Amino acid sequence: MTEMNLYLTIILSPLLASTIVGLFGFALGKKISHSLTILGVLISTIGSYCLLNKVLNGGLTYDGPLYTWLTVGTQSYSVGILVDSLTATMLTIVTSVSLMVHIYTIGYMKGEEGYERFFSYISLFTFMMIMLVMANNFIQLFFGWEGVGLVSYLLIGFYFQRESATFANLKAFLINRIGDLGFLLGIGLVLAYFGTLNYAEVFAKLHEISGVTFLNTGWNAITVICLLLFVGAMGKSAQFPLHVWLPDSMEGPTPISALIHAATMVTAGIFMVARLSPMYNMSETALSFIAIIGAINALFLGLLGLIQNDIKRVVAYSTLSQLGYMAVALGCGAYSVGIFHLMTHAFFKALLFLAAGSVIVAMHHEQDMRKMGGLWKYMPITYLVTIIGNLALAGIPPFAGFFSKDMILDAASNAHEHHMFGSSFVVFCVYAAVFVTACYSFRQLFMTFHGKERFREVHHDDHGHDGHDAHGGHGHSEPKESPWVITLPLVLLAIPSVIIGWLAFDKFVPGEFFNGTIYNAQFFAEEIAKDPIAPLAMIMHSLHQLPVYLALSGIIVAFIAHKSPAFVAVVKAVFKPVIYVMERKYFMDDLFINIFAPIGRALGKILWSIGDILLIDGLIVNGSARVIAIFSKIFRRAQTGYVNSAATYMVLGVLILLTFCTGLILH
Amino acid sequence: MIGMTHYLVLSAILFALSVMGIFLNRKNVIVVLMSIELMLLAVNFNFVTFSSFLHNVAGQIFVFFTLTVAAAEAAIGLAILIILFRNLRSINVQDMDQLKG
Amino acid sequence: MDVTSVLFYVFSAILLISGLRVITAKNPVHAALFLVLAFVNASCLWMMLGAEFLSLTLILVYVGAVMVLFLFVVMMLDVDLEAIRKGFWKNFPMALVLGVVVLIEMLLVVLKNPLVTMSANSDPATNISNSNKLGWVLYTQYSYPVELASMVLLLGLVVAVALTLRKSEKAAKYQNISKQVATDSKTRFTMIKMDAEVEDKGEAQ
Amino acid sequence: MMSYLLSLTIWTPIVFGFITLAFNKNDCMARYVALLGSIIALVFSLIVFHTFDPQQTAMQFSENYAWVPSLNINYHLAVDGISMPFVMLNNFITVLVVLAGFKVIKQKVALYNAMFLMMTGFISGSFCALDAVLFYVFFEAMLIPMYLIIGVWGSTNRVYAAIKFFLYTLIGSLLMLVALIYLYNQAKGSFEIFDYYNLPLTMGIQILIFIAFFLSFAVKVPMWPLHTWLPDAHPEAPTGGSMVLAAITLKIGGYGFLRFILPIVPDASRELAGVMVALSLIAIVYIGLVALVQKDMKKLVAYSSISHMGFVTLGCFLFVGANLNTWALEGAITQMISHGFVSAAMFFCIGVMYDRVHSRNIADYGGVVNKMPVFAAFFMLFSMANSGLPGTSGFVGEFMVIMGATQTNFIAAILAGLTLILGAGYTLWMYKRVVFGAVANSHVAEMSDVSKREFLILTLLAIAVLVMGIYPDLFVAKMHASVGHLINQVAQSKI
Repeated sequence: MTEMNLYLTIILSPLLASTIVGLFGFALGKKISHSLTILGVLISTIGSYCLLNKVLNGGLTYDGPLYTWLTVGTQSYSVGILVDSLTATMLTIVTSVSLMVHIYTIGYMKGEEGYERFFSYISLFTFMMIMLVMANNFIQLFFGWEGVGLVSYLLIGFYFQRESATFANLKAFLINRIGDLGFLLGIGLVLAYFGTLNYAEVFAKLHEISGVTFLNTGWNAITVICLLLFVGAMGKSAQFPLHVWLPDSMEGPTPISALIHAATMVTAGIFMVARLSPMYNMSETALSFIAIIGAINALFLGLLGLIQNDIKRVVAYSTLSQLGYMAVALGCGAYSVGIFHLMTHAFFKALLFLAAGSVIVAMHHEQDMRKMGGLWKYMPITYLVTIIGNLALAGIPPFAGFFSKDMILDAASNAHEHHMFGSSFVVFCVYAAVFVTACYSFRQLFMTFHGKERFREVHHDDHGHDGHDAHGGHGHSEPKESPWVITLPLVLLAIPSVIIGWLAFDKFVPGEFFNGTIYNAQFFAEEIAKDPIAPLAMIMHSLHQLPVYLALSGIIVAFIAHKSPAFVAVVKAVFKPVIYVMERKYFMDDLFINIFAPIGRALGKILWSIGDILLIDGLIVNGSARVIAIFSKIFRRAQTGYVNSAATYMVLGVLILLTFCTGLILH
Repeated sequence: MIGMTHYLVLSAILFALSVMGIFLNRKNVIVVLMSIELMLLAVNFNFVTFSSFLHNVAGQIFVFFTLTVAAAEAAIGLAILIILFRNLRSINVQDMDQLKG
Repeated sequence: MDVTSVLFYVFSAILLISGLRVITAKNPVHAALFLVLAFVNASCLWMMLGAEFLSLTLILVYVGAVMVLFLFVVMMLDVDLEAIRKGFWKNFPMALVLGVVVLIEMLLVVLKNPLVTMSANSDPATNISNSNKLGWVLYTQYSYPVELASMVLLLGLVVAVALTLRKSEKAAKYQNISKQVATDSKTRFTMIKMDAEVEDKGEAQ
Repeated sequence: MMSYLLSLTIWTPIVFGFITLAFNKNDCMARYVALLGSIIALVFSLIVFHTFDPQQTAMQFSENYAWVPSLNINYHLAVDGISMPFVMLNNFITVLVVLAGFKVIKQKVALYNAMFLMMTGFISGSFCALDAVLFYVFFEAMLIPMYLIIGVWGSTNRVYAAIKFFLYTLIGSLLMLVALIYLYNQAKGSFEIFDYYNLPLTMGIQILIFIAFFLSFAVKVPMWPLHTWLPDAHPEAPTGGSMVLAAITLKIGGYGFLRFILPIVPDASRELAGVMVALSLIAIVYIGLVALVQKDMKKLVAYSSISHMGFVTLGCFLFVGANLNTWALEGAITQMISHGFVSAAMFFCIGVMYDRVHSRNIADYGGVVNKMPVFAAFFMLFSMANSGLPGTSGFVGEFMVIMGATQTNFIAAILAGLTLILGAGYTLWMYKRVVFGAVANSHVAEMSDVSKREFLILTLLAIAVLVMGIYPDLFVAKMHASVGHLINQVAQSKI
């Protein structure tokens, strides 16, 4: 069983490294700690590539149990491994990005407290993500799902002394939990209707269940299951309205923003829907719902990226928007395209985050773009990779993002042709979002790397913004290009950001690679089969299509805004109310923080003080005690304490008894 | 001829007397104790009477045990009385109200 | 009216009169003595009923032991007689009513009970003495209860001693036997050297 | 020896308790003797766990001797897959409790340890007893040590708490005695619990018996609205007392539902299942919300215990037609075991902090992680287990019950699922306020990280929590046969 060994190596080496470093990191020291974890992930990465190779060339698939996790009644539920093309793809993405981030972290976290802890966490994260990806059943999926959530929680709160960080991680965890509630109920319904939690067994039974209605509601059971599962995905993949945690999660160190909150964890929801594509195909309602939610994400949350000044938050909102694109792809039945975009996005978004991190390091942990500018001459490599990343993000051919995004637009139009519910809205949103994406990404580029060198201005009031007072004294030194441990991963990520779209297009879009794994919706598969398209032809074709020009105009608008503040002022004046709403993030934060949370606390207080203390304890428990006390106060008067009154009562008792006897005898 | 009734009436009168004794001497513990002894005597009288007239020896056995208990009771009761007097300098029942509720 | 009847009425009259005196006597000592008299008469009546063993026991235990105990206690305690007699006449009506009610009810029971009207028939085995009969039953059928009764008596003894013993108080005088036994000549006789006393004439008077 | 194994498990700690009492002048010896006794008892219970045959539906390790022949009361002990895990859990926790009191308890050391050892014996006894009177005796006997533990070693308001605890539980159990005597007469003079299983009873009688048993066990669990003694008892009890109270004594309530109520009055259980489910859901949601606003850490964890025990009662009463749901029922038992580990761990963590700062108020803490990083890591693990993270034991039971609920009653599943949010909310919010942040005050600044002894206890608990999360089948596999038997039993109507 050499394959089994391979799987286990991939899974366990990050876990082992993480456990050793987590338990003994303080004794091992920084060097050994980071070497160990990098080694663990490197082994895992190499294993993933081997696996990908075998899947690509040998058509390897595997679906089997590892050990019995639980038996209930007569059925057993095992922890198992599922290997197919989707697993291999995801594994490759996860381990490669993770490896890059590991290396990058050496430079980024240099000299920070909790260095070993950080490495232990990200290795643990890699393990959890691998578990999630390789799961062959819902329980294990949920294990990985919550596991990555845990590590995300730990890492967002990495700077635990900062109030904002601990607030953000709690918020992230709780909002994810809302999603998980749906997810868990979805799993429950799967179990209830299918009697199993194994993917393969569930898929095999799909047709039996397809006509079943849910309870007495008249809804289709599969629709309900799909929607509930997608609620979980909404939490994890930050879909509207459960997206509010993602921008705040930028409180964590940048490497994890790249790894967790851009490339891998947030795409778990997308992965899950793609994994369950046979089930989702059976419910058009669920697909429409996914597409609409995705469209809202793509456009409206992308818009928020336009008004952010924090360099990481711009990227965070762009992540939200891109996740929306992926959801749209799923909703339009083009699961393989969704995964395609997931992959290209993983590379270029990790690149953008890490580049932003590189800038942040150079600026001594300053994240406000208004205090940057003109950095291109100091940080040429970072500058270059940022341009690449942004071009890919904006969808300019022939960068990676172009292919995936263009296919999503096609899929949306295709769905519109097939009269999917809400598809006109979806199409409008995804096209508009192309413009918006280009606009905010290049706004970020211009603000950071071009224009006046604003970092030379003194900002005494902002010292210790990060809790990194140690760096405060270097405010005026020249920004330098980052060390090789930072730039190497940047360059390594820039390469796939350019070429991966081209390379993988054939595999992903017609979807043969995913045969037997992902089942694109009928209408999309037919459309693709009707006229297969090659990458080069696609670029040519795109030159007389709308999206590229939308993107270009977005870049131009960003350039104009950069050059002429007057233009910005006019726009701001015209759209004042809109911008206010956007600054409040569509009031979604207020909804959770100022409405839901206080209602919960108020309810708790009321139930506690009125229900528990007043009614149950005061009225019933101590109330009955008090009633007894009142009665005893009355009865104690009879208790004079004198022997003779006792004797009197006794004699009276004797008299009564005697009378009774007399009566009995006289009768 | 003296029958069973005579004895029973006698013991009834004795019992009534001792009940009266308890109420008359509300303050004197010693006399109260003596009244109780008298009461026991009345009860024993009944036992002996029945035993003798019904030819059942069990009644006399019972008296035997009653006497035993009464003796022990008298000893302990008087001991308590002595301690009480030592502490209160009185045998007035009215002074013993520690158990007042 | 035969001799037994006469004896019965005499004894019972004395019994009732002495009983009455017990509850009405001003002096507790008198009350105790009347109680003795009552017990003696009761014992005589029991003898008439053929319960010789119990009647003698009554004299031995009550007159000999319990009543002596009562007398001891009464005489030992320094009782204020006047204070104790207070409220005697105040309680009298209530006591009378109670006593009469009790009496009437009891008499009703006694006189109306068919069992009670049964006349005494002669004992089929008269040649066995009362003590003999009691002894047989006590030490065969009732041997465990007899053991228990002895324990009760022992308990009464121990408790009475334990309650009244005052070892800790300074005023109490008691012997320490082991200390007395363990003496020898040295502890009994100690030589003490003293300065000769000189009379101080100036301070005499 | 094998045939006396249960007696050994029960009586070893009790005997050692008396031996410990003899060392009331020598605190050090008293501690070690108590530790030895608890470890021996644990070894016996581990032997039981190991040699237990999971395939058998019959009771195992049976011992049956006449105790009071005139009333037909027997000393009858045996375990099945439902009770056996609790015996082990009980002895495991006691070892930790004795260790936990090693340095902390300085007054009346011998008495303290003796009380815990005796309580362990009594609790094991009530899990093993198959004679109703024997059960009742053990069931009541364990109140006494706990009453003393709260009343003697508790904090300021201990007397109120101890009396409240005692009266609450006593009043409940008296009604159970009435029910038992009724059953004794019905069963023609038998106190054998299994004789009651086949006793035909009318619905009216069943409901009365149900109520009598319910009051007794629901107070123990505790179910809403009979829960208010718990949030008073926990904060006043010493750390060890809280650990035992939450980890084990509450489980007797749940065990009672399984051993008495469901099989003896199945028809009434079916009839009243709706009420029970409603009460359980109230416990989960209402108490979850109440826990959110607690200012006292121990109160918070006490409320969270009530909320978690709501899953147990929920799992016990999810019927499909006449049948109980296997997922839910096994989930309920698993949840009890898991909660035993997790709540003990949570209370121990709070105890560790209390020993250093002498406050239970959340507001008196902040930034503990700066001073106690190792402790913070453990506390994080247990907090996560308390909020039901997969991979920890806390997840398994809740997951199984929710799975069972979705199969039977979807609304119940949604409400029960709210605990995902509420549980995480109150636990992690407390964690955030206590552990995260900058060092809040001078007391926190003086805190030192865990000692070796505390580290050992935390490690043992962490292993238990993780093993049960990663490989729950170790425990669950032992109960299938018994649970299946119980379900068949309950499925038969007795009217």
